[in-house]
Formats: sequence, structure tokens, C-alpha cells
Amino acid sequence: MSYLARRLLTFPLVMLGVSILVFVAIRMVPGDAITAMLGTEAGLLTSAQRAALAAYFGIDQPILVQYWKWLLGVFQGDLGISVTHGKPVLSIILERFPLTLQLALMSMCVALAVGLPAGIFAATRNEKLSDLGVRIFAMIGQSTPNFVVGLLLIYALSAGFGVLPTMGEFTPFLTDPLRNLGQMILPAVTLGFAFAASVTRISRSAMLDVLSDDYVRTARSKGVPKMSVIWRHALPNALIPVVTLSGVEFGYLLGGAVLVEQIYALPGLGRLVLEAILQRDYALVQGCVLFIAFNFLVVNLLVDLLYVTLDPRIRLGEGG
Amino acid sequence: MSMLRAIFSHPSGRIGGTIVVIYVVVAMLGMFGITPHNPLQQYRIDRLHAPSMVYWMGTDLFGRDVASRLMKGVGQSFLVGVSAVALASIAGTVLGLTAAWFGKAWDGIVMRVMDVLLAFPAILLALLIIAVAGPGTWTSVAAIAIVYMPIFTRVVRGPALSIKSREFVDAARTFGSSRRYILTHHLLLNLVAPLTVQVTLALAWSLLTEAGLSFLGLGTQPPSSSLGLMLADSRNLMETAPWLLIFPAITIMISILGFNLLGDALRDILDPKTRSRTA
Amino acid sequence: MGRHFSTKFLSGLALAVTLGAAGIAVPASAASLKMAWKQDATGLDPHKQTAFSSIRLLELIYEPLVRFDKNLTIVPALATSWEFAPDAKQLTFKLNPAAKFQDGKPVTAADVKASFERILDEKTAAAARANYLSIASIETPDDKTVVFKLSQPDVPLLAAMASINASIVPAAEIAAGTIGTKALGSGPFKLDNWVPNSKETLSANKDWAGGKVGIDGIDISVLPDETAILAALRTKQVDFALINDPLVATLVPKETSLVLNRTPVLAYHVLQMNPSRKPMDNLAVRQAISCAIDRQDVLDTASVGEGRVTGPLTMPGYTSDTSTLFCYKKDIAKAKKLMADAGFANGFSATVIAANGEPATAAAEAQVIQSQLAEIGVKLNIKMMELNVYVDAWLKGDFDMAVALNGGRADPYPMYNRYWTKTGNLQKVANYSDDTLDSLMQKGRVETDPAKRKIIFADFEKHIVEMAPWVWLYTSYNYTAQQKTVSGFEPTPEGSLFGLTKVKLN
Amino acid sequence: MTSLLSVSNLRVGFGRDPARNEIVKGVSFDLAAGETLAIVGESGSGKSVTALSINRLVDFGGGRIIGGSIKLTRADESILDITLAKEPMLEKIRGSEIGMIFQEPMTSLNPVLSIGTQIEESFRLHRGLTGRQAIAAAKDALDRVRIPDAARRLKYAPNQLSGGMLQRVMIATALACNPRLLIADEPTTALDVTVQAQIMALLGELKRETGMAMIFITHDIGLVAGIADKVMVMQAGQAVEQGALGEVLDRPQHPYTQHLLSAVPHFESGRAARTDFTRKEKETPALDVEGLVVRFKVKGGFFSRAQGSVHAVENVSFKLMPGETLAIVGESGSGKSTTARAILGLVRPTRGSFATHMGSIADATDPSVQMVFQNPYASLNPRLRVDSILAEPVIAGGGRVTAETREKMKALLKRVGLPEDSLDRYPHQFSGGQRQRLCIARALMLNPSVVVLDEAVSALDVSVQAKVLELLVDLQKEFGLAYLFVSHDMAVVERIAHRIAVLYAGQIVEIGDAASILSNPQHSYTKRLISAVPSIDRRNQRFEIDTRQVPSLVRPPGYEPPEAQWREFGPDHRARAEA
Repeated sequence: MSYLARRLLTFPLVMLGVSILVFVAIRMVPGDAITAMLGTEAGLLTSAQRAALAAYFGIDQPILVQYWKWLLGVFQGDLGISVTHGKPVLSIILERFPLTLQLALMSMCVALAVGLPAGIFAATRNEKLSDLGVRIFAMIGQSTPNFVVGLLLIYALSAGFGVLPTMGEFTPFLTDPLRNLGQMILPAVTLGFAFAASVTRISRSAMLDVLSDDYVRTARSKGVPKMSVIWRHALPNALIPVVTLSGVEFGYLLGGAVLVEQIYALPGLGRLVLEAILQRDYALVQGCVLFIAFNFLVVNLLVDLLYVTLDPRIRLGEGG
Repeated sequence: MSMLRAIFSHPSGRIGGTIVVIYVVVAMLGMFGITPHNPLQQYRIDRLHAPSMVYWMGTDLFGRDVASRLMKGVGQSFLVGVSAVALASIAGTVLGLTAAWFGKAWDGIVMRVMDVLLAFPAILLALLIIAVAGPGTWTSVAAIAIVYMPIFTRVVRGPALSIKSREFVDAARTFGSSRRYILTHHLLLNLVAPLTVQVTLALAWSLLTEAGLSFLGLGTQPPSSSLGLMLADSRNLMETAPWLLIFPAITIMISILGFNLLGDALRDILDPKTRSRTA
Repeated sequence: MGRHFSTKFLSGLALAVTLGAAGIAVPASAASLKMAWKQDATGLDPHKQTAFSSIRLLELIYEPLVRFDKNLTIVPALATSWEFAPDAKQLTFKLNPAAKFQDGKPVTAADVKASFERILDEKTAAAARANYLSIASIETPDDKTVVFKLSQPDVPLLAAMASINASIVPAAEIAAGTIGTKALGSGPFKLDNWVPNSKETLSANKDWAGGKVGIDGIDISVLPDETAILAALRTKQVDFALINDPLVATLVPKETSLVLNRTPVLAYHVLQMNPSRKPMDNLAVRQAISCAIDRQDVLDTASVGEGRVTGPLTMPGYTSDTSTLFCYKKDIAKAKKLMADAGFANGFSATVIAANGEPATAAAEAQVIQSQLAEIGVKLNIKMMELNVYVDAWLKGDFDMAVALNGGRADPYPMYNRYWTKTGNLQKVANYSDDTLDSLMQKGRVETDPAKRKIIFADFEKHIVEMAPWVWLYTSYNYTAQQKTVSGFEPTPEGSLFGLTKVKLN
Repeated sequence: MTSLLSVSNLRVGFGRDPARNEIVKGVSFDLAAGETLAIVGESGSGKSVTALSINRLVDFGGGRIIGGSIKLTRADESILDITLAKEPMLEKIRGSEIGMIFQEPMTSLNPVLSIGTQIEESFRLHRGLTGRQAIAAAKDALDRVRIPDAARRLKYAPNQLSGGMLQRVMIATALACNPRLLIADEPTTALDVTVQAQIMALLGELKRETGMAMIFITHDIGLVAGIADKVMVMQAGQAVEQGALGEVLDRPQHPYTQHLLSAVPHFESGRAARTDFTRKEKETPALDVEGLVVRFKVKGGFFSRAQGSVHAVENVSFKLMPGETLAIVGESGSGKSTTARAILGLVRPTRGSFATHMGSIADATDPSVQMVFQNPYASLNPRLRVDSILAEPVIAGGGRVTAETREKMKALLKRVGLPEDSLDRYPHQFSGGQRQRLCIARALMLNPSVVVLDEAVSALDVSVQAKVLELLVDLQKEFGLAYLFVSHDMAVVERIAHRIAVLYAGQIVEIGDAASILSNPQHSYTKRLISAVPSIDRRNQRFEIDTRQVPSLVRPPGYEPPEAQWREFGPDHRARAEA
């Protein structure tokens, strides 16, 4: 309880830190919304024109005033207006978010569906040949940058099977589930690859740890069959580090996967932030980063809550 | 010496160690310019030449020798990786150690700042830092270091807290040992093992990040070569000159694999928990 | 660099993608053209947007008074006819009586007056305002006639009006302040929906005064990577696409179902030197650099030969035989001698800036030039920059040398007056001017006889190449790729997509 | 009586090459139905491995049976050689015919499953019970191990129960299906001595009720006396002696057994207390503790408000004379370690004062008081060489490490019985006993007058304990040291203490002359404590089962305990008056 309470208390503090950091950083980047919009043509502007544009973009006031105004807005649920989109930042983010969420969920499903059984299997085959195979595969998975995975995946699929990802206009899941899945499955596998590798490794080592724990020995001394020892006694305990890892990874995935979105031409959050940075759309960058950090922290809190349901030791306080 | 023997008698340590040794040798050769060709020399007559006896891994769009550029690139990645990890580990260790030792407000401030950094997706944070400072080798060093620093801070703070409550630290306090002595001799010395493991893994990670940043055009600048940049340059030439993709891709994979394997082996060797499992 | 700027910084991320069919292909609405481009528009205000990508979108929605055809001849748009007074100090337009805005209201002289007054208002912050400064007043004798009174003779003004930055917008919308938030023009397509950096939906304007549009509409998707666009073309997800990177473009014809349209463009690749900095202030040094560069080699390496070596004048009717220009053939001996004369026999170091991915060939050009200049002892450091940062430095003239892709115009005067006259807005970027250039530009501005103008500008070209403040390299092509089922597209040297009005889907 | 279990020439090895790494080297014994065999040995003797081999759990710890046989007579009179049985067969045997309980009750129950679920599992597996039947059976099982309020406790998670309770749950689980053999592997080692007595009593009763046979593994030969019919003594993988309880205890044949019985401290109710010191009240005490109070604030709730305090140490006062040993005894949570740590400045006292002959101790550490910690593995920095370890107190005191210092190190090392070349070695190159000698040497580097020994021998093997105790006594005499000896182990305390202070719930309940207190305890808690101490003399003694728990030490803010009333029971023996 007090642990969760402390997490809740630091939440706004961390959010405040994130907001200050992003606010200052994005303004330290050379160039502004004017050059971003006009490029070299900005050189044709008279100073009166420049001032008019600065006022339009809201970058004419001192930075503290800008920050204060923005912060007041944030407290009222208003993340500002994006100058490139001409729309409230929040509505732009919410347009992009379903894709990112879906991608993150799908990658996590891929990772857990592959990684967890593989890790458990390897743990029960400790030091045998099949264990070694799984470990090597997981190691390679963890060692390959996801853009390389995406690259090689597309190359291998097209060269070997003549299959290509659907790279047209993105279709939301509700509009056309089949087409949507056709577009999303390869990106999800690409992101899920390294994720699955991590899950495999951590579930294997957690399982190994747990299998040598006293209570597993106790279960065996009661005559509990092997499968039941693994699934009923060991797994719930081994899940805790897997949940941590998956939570952190999932939290990061909710921030968008810039490289993979780029490779598969998906309009996700990652690309949104990148574009916003490039176009010096300050409000959008700030809004996105704040939103991403918020999600990350919320996911971490949810992970903590999940612990609590998984592990009564945390629920009741250690030594209760 | 006994450490080396331990690494090379550990199965993944043997493979990882070998890869890392080869990697370091190649990096050194690349760094000091001992390559089959000058990596910057443009043999424009031999543009996009397939791998041959002269050009082991072919040539690129400018007729530069891919093998030489690869070696130079490995050297570059290594330089960035090592510098970034050195920075991150030193800063992270100091912060983690002092946070654990002094606790209270200082701990709160340090850990909240780290929380802020961690709440930023790594690649976005690096991107912002680079956008501010302009792309380049040393900017990517700084960006990778700042992104990785919170991890070191956490890796140090956790064990430091537990060592702080170990009996030998209590003992030191009963003698009235100075804070500096306790921090350096008792805490830091006992953090060497987890730090070694983390440094190895961080190296793998920073190679990965360096490749990603260069791939985005934010890391090493042309005409210098780095693995990520070579991959980025290969993107539109993959169909006509696949060697431009394949060699750097494999190099990245294998080198990161090497450091990861070594890190795993070190963890097995240095972590008493896994060691005692066989006892 | 002009209009060709865009956020290609993203292009670091890409992959080539080979053949094969799409996972699941679904036919879209029957007669809409599915189109893809890499760069999306950055805004909807036709008077403010200068980005190439914005103009490509806006020229489908808005119309200026006149426009260029594929031969860069000025043809009617909203105006059916126009004439200069003999002293070139008055320009009169007759508007098309059938012209209507997309809300059904007719386009009147009052709308034209209001539009230009808006452009000229400093508060609007229209970058193109500089081109229309000679307009002293606007008179509207009747609903369909507009008279521009000029403060001085200005022949290039007409060409300057053939720009989407001089679009006619409804006076009512100006009053309401909704320009830029609502796209209401008189052009062939209506913008139904826009999700920036993701997609646009356009439908054909049934009431368009210019004639009947061959398709029902256009669905544009933004695919941030040109190899992804190629993949989408190959899998028939897309009927029509814009391509910037010559390396990608050359892959299109390999696919039997695809057609590549290639049009020479006015924009030019150039190595800009900064003559306000040492040692580039020394004419001999600049000339030596010009002589040391093998322009064809740059073109062949950086752009796989896709393009043509050019002098400063890139527009049809003004181009000259490059072999007559100073040092257009690489001459290392001469270059070395010039260097020695200037006192730099041992060379010097300088930094060249280039924008990341803008153009796609920038980094490659810089590297080839670096290697070529090394032959005369010039040690070039390449500094790649994110586009915005580059623009910032470029505008301040804060560079030794810069690799750039600068936009061209159909007329030499608006194309170069900003750089090479003493009062040009971008003189601080060019940092070079002399009396010869200044007087030649002034002569060209007032001269109405095309033949005489051609001679004036040929002299200009010869002189500026010899003074070598910049080293003009080559012009490349504008590429569009389409399925064989798409017919009727007519590209222009400006890269305009206006030709889509004539396109049919089979 | 027919033989239930017959083990012959059992050999068990570990690792990749089990034959090379033999832990059990040919052990044989027989066990009849209803009989109890105690296997006694120190760590590494192979006693646990032997036990784990009987139900083949040893396979999961990396062990392999490489020879011999284990013949179990099953309920249907068939005989099964367990060494040859396949896993599915073993799963049937485990739990239903052979039950087992382990040393660490805290970790031996699955933390994420309720205890009810864990008990029910046995019934489901071996009796085929489901649903309500299984729950009812589990409740009965808890009742059987005398856990009050069983129905409610079924829903508890393991971490909600104390160690003693958990061990009862373990026993309930192991006995759920009435196995004919129970293997108990050091079941009380991790528990406090009064709780140990309870568990032993419970095991004794259950044995009588069910008529099961038991194999009881322990390092404490004193504990054996209370429960075993037969004893087997193991050393280095071999059974060096076995026989009937009386035979082995009274007429040990093997030197190792004799050593265990004679050299190892056994509780003798004060008869073995030291008599080599006479207390002179006039003397200046080496350490004078007056009114020591240590409280820890308990924070809770959303805004971390103080909700009260743990009164860990409550008004503790004593005087320690030069050359004297005062033992502070108590069970876990009694505040004995906190007292020691407060004296060394490791815990900030809430109130109270200390004085040594150098004057009162304020915040600064006083070199005349030094401490030896419980765990010799944790109290030496593994990354420092012995010379650095010994130099640390000198450096801390602002001194320099000179040739003279090194000479002193060598002399001290020699004095505590360590080899001369120890200075260049690292702690991991020493055994536990040697490390504790190192800690003692380190404590003596600054010539202290008081040494606080916090459970200083508890982590050591019994035979090593005796030697370290001897060393401590010798050093005390040689240097005139005063010892504050904190311990839970009455047998050890009897060997070293001149005086004893009994701590219960943070307060001294009885203090005085060691022999007097041990032979004639006055306070009810002291009585309970002493009667719980196992002894070879108390054969097959019965304990009363008592489920009282230590009272909570958490008090509301501002709470002050009432003034203590003391009653005198002799010249140097007084106890707190009870309500």
C-alpha cells in the first residue's frame, strides 16, 4: 500500500520533470516553426512578417510565460493546438494512438506466446541440447536491432516466398480487420522478435531460480506431478520478473516504435513525435512526450498492481 | 588471469570472448587505419563492384572498399560505445552510490530525475539531445551516455543499498571509518562485479543504439563510416548491391551477440547466486 | 534550395523491398486515384506555404490568375486574358466568367483584389510578397476585370503571378480569417479530409471552370519512405506516386506493370561558396574550385547519372551550351595554378554543410566533391545537418560552403534577383554581387523583348560562372511513377500535379 | 517389527561426474514401522543428502544415486527399491507413503498460494478428494497440528503466519495422507528455542497418534535425546556410528561421536557456568548502560504519518565490569541485537546513556568498544585482503599502517590461531570458524576494553563453536576484556557468561549471576525459555503444547511503559515482578 502510494505521489513529480525537460529541450533545438514551414524562403520575410508569424506560432513570448500558459492548459486537459495540424494536440494524439496501442499489444502477444513457452521449456531442459538451442536463438534475437530484423524479414519473405507487407494507406482495425491485420502482422513480429527473446531469457532464468526454491521441493515431496509443479507451483512465482520486463517493454512500445513505423510506413505515435520535432511543432512535441511518459508511468503502475495480485507478499506488506 | 580462464571455460564466455577479442582487434585496426584499402578512397571506376579478391566485400556507390569501411566503422562504433559507456558508468555509479549512501532528499532527487529520463523512450531522448547539439560522434556519445545513465544508477543503487546494510559496513562504522573509505573500499569494491556485467551489456546496447542513430543519420557523419550509416546508405541499393546490406548487418548482429554472450558469462561467473546453484 | 525542402531527415529509415503480392489487397472506391507521396503538406494557406509538398497539394485546390503549361508558357487559369501597358507599368486581367469557388459563389475582381492585398499585407507574412512589391494599387473597373498599377516597369511580375502563392481566395474567407484552416478554392479538387502526415482525401470539383476532371477523386497516403512507396506500387496498393530519390526511381522501370515519368526540372544542384569568408573571397580560389570539380562525375556518382550538367540558367529557352562556360571541363592543372596564384599552393581547409536527405543526394554530392577537391589540396569537412538547422545556418550565411538544391523559376529574373542584386533579399546568403551582375539584372527586368532578354541573361550567366561565387552542378529529374492503368498524366518542369486533372483510370 | 525401510550401501554423487564427487559414501540402516531414527552430523556430513535420497528428491538438486539400494515396504506389503523406481511411481509414493518437512518453513511454502490450497493439494492428489471434501480435510489437518481458528487460517497466505505456525502447516501438509514415514530435515533449526520445543512436542504427539516412522535429521545431538529411538552419526558421507539412543549417547564408541558429546556445548542447567570471576561492585564498569530506550517510528497511511512506535528496547540498564562476560539472551524480536547495535552507535538510541572508562559515549564511536558480528561470511568485505581488513580500524582511527602495525597484525593472527601467511589472503580462502577468528582479531586491533559479541558463534558448526568459545575465554583472561555476549543459545551462554540478562519484548525480565539464573530461573519467561532448551539429559521428555505468541511491540505515539518492579532472589539475581 505505502509502496503504491509513494509511486502515486511521485507520479506528478516525474510528469512535471518530463514536461520541463521536453519544453526546454525542444526550444534549444536550432531553427523554429517559421523556418520549418518556409525553409529557405523564410529569408524573404521582412522583420514585421517574422514578428507576425512568431505571434501566430506563439513563440514570441518569454519561455517562462509560454511554459506557464501551457502548464495551466495541461491542468485543464488542454495540451494546446498543433500549428502544423491546426487541431488540438490531444485529438491528433488520440487519432494515432490506436495504431500504436494495437502494435504494442500485438508485439506483446507475439513475445509472450513465443517467449514464455520457450523459456519454460528451456528451463526444464536445463543444459540439454534443446535448452542450448533456445538460448542461442534468444541471444541472437536480443542482439539484433529491430530495424535490421525488419529489413531482413522483408528481404527474406520477398526473396523466399514472394510475400510483401501491405504498405498502402493504413486501415484501422475496426474498418477492415483482415486488411488491418495484414498490415500489422509483420511490424508486430519485427517488434516482437527481440521482445520475445528477452521474455525467453528472463522466463528461463526465473523458472530456473524458482525451480530450485524450497517450496518447489516441498511440492515435489508431496508427490505433485512434474507438469503441475511447473505450471501451478513454479510459474506464478516465475511470472513476476516476466511481468516486470513485459510491462517496461510494453510501456516503451506505447511510446511508438519510430524505426519500425518508418520501415513499414505506419502512422504511429513514434513517427508523430519525430515529425513534430522536425517541424518544430512545439505544442505537439510537448503533448506527445507528456502523453508517452504518462502512459509509461501508468503501465508501470499497472504492473505494480499486477504484482499485488500475483504475489500476496506485496499485497500484505512484507512480513505482515 | 583467473578471470580470463573462467571466461574461456564458460561455454558462452568462450564464444562471446572470442567474438569480443576479434571485434576489438578489428576495431583497433580500423581505428589506426590498418585496412586493406583507404576507407575514404573513392575508386569511382569500380563503383558498386561485387565482392572480389581486390574488394573483399565489394565497393559502395562511390567505389569505396566496403571491407575497409566496415573495419573503420567497427572502430568508430567501438570508440563511441566505449566512450559512452565509460561516461554513463562513471556518472551512474557516482549518482547511484551517493543516492544509496546519503538517502533521503538526495536519493529522492536523483531517483526522480532518473525516473524522468526513464519515462522518455530511449530513442526519443537520444533524438532530442542530438537535435539540440547537432549530430556527430561526440553528440551521440553524450546522448547514449545520458540515456544509459539511469540504468547504471539503478544497477548501482540497488546493490549499494544492500551492501550498505551488510555487516562489514556495520563493522566499518563501529571502527569509525570515514565515509570516503567506506564508499570506496566497501561499497565500490563490491560493486565491481555487477558493474562489470552491466558494462559489458551496456556496450552491447550502445553498439545497438549507435547503429540505430547512425542509421537515422544522427550519429557518425559521412564520409566517416559507421555500421549504421553503411546500412542506411545501403537502403536504396539493396537490390542492386546486396553486399552493402548484408556485411554490415551481420557485423552488427555478431558484435552485439559477442558482448551479450560475454556479459552473460560474466554474470554467471561473478554472481554468487547463480554460482551457488550448483553447490 | 528554394521550395525543395522537406523533412527528408526521415529518409534514413528505409529498405528496399522486392517484388511480390500484397498480403491482402482490397480494391478501393472505383474511380478514385490512389496516390502516395513521402512528404505531406505542412499547411493549407496558399499564400504562406512555400514547401514543395504543400504546393503539390494546394495547386489541386486553389488557382492563381495564370499558370504555366508543360513548356513553361503562361496560359490562362482564372484569367482568360491579360495585357501589359506599353510602359510595362500596368497589367490588366479579364477573369473567366464561369469561374466559381467550391461553395458555388463566383470568383470576382473583388476576390482578386482582396487576395493580393492580403499577400502584400506584412501581417500575413507571405514569403512570396517580395515578388509583388512593384504593385502600387489594384483597381476593379468591373466584376470581371482587374487592373494592377505598378510603381516601376516589372515584366517578370506576370510569371511571378503564375504561382500558387498568388492564389485567388474568397474575400469573404479572408474577412472571416479562415484561410489556412479551411481549404476553399476554385480548383479542380475539393479537400474532403486531411490527416497531416498520414492522408488526404480529395474529390473532383464538378463545377470547375477548367473542364471535366477525369477521375472522381484522389486518395493520398503519406508513406514516409520511398522504398515503401515503391513497395506499395509493386503491390498495386497505389496507382500513382511521387518519387524524389533517383536511386529508387531507377528501380521503377524494372517492374513491367509500372511506368516512370521523368521530367527535367528547373531546380539545380549547386555548391555554394561564401565569398565573404576567407579564402573564398579570393576569386582565384573560387575559380580553382570550379575548375577542380568534375560536374559529370558528381552527377554520375551521386545521382546515378540521372540528370544533366547545367549552368545557372535551367529554364527552357535560356539554357546555353555548358562547354562555353568557364571551366566546365575539369582542369586540375589550371586549378592548381590558380591556387598557387592565390597563395594557396598547399590548399586549405573548409567546412561544407549539407542537409540530411534534402536533397536525397546531398550527402553523396558532398562526399564526391570532398574527394575531388582533395586533389588540389582543399581539405573539406562535411557537416551534415538536420534540415531545419541547415536552413537556419543557410539563411544566416553561416557556412564556408554549402551543398544545396535551389528552386528554379520559369524566368531568370525572379529566380536570381534575390541572390545577385545588391538589394536582393538573399544577398546575405549569396554574399557576392558586382556592378555587372546588378546592371544586367535591372536590364532584364524592364526588357519586354524575349530575344533581347535572352542575350542579357546569357551575359549574366557567362559572368557569374566566371566569378564563381557558386559552382552550378546539375539539374535532376522530377519523377512520378504510375500503374500502366493510369493514363493521361502530363508532367511539367515545375513538378506540378495539375496534370492529374486529365488523368483517367482504365 | 518388520522393516519399513532398508537402506544398504547407499552412495550418492553430484555434478557431471557423480562418481568423482561423492557426498554419501555407502550408508546403510534399517527402520522399522513406527520407529524414529535420528541422523546427526555437521554441515557437509551428507545427512541431508541421505534423507533426500529416500524419496529421490535428491535428483532435482543435481544429485545421482550411484550405488546401493533403498527398499521400502509399501502399505500392501510389496517391496519397492526406490533407487530403481521411475518418476511416475515416485510421485505416487511421495506424500502418500513418505512425507517430508524441511528446515526453512518460511521459504518451504509457496508464497503465492494460500495455505489451504497447499494442504488440499495432497488430498486431491492422493485421496482424490475435491471441492468441499478437500477443504474439510485440510481444516482437519490444521486442527491436528493444533492451529487455532483453522477454518479462517486456510485462506491465509504463508507470509501472514509466523515461522512456528508455518512449520506446523508444513507438518500438516506432510502428514495429510498419513504417510508411514516422515522425513524431518532439521525442522526446528530456523526457529526460536521455545518454538522449537513446541514443534518437537507436536512431532512427538503426532508420532504416537499415528504410529508413523520418522527420520529426524539434526546437527544438534541435544535435540535427539527428546525424540529418537535410534541414532546414526554421520561424518564426511559415512555413518560412523549407529545404535539405540541410549547406547550411542551413553557409550559412544567412535571418537567423533565422543567428540560431539563431550567437546560440544550442551546445556547443563547452570552446572557448567563459569566461576572464574568475582564481581566487585565498587570498580569502574568497563561499560555502563543506563536507561537505554530504542524506538522505531511506524509510518503508514497515505501521508506517512507516524502511527506509533516499535518499542524495540525499553529502559535497559546494566553495568559490565572489566574481565566480565554479560550474556544478553532472548529470542528473535526480544531487542537483544538492537541493544548491542545501539551501544556501537549503529542504531540511534531514543534515550539513555552509555559510559566506558573513557567517559560517556556520545555520537562518536569509541575505540574501546568493539564488535564481532554474527555472520562471519557477511562481516568481512570479500574484496579486501586480510591485511587491509585488519588495517581498517587503524586507518579509521586516524593512524598509519606502519611496520609496527603489521607486526601487531601478525601477532594477533597467531594469537587467534590463524596461519602466518593469512595476511595476503582473501576472506573466501578461510573457513567459517577461521573467519570468525579474523573478526575477533580485527576487533582486538585497537586494544578495546569491551567486545560486543552479537551471536558470534551461532553461525558456526557445533564443534567449531566450542573452539571459538575457548579462544574467547582465553583472550578474555589474557587481555582483561569485558564481553557483552548476545545470544539465543543457552548452551553456549552457559559456557561463557558470568552474568546473564534475559530480554523479553525489549525489556530485561531477569538479570544476575549465570549459574543462579540457569539453575533457578524466577521469571515465568525465563522458566519457559530454560525448560525449552534441549538437553541430552532430558530423554523422551514431553513438552506442553502452548500457542502463545510474543506480544506486539508496536505502541501508540506517546506511550510510556509503567515503571518496572524488581524482586531480588539472591546476592546477584533479580527478576521483574509479574502482574
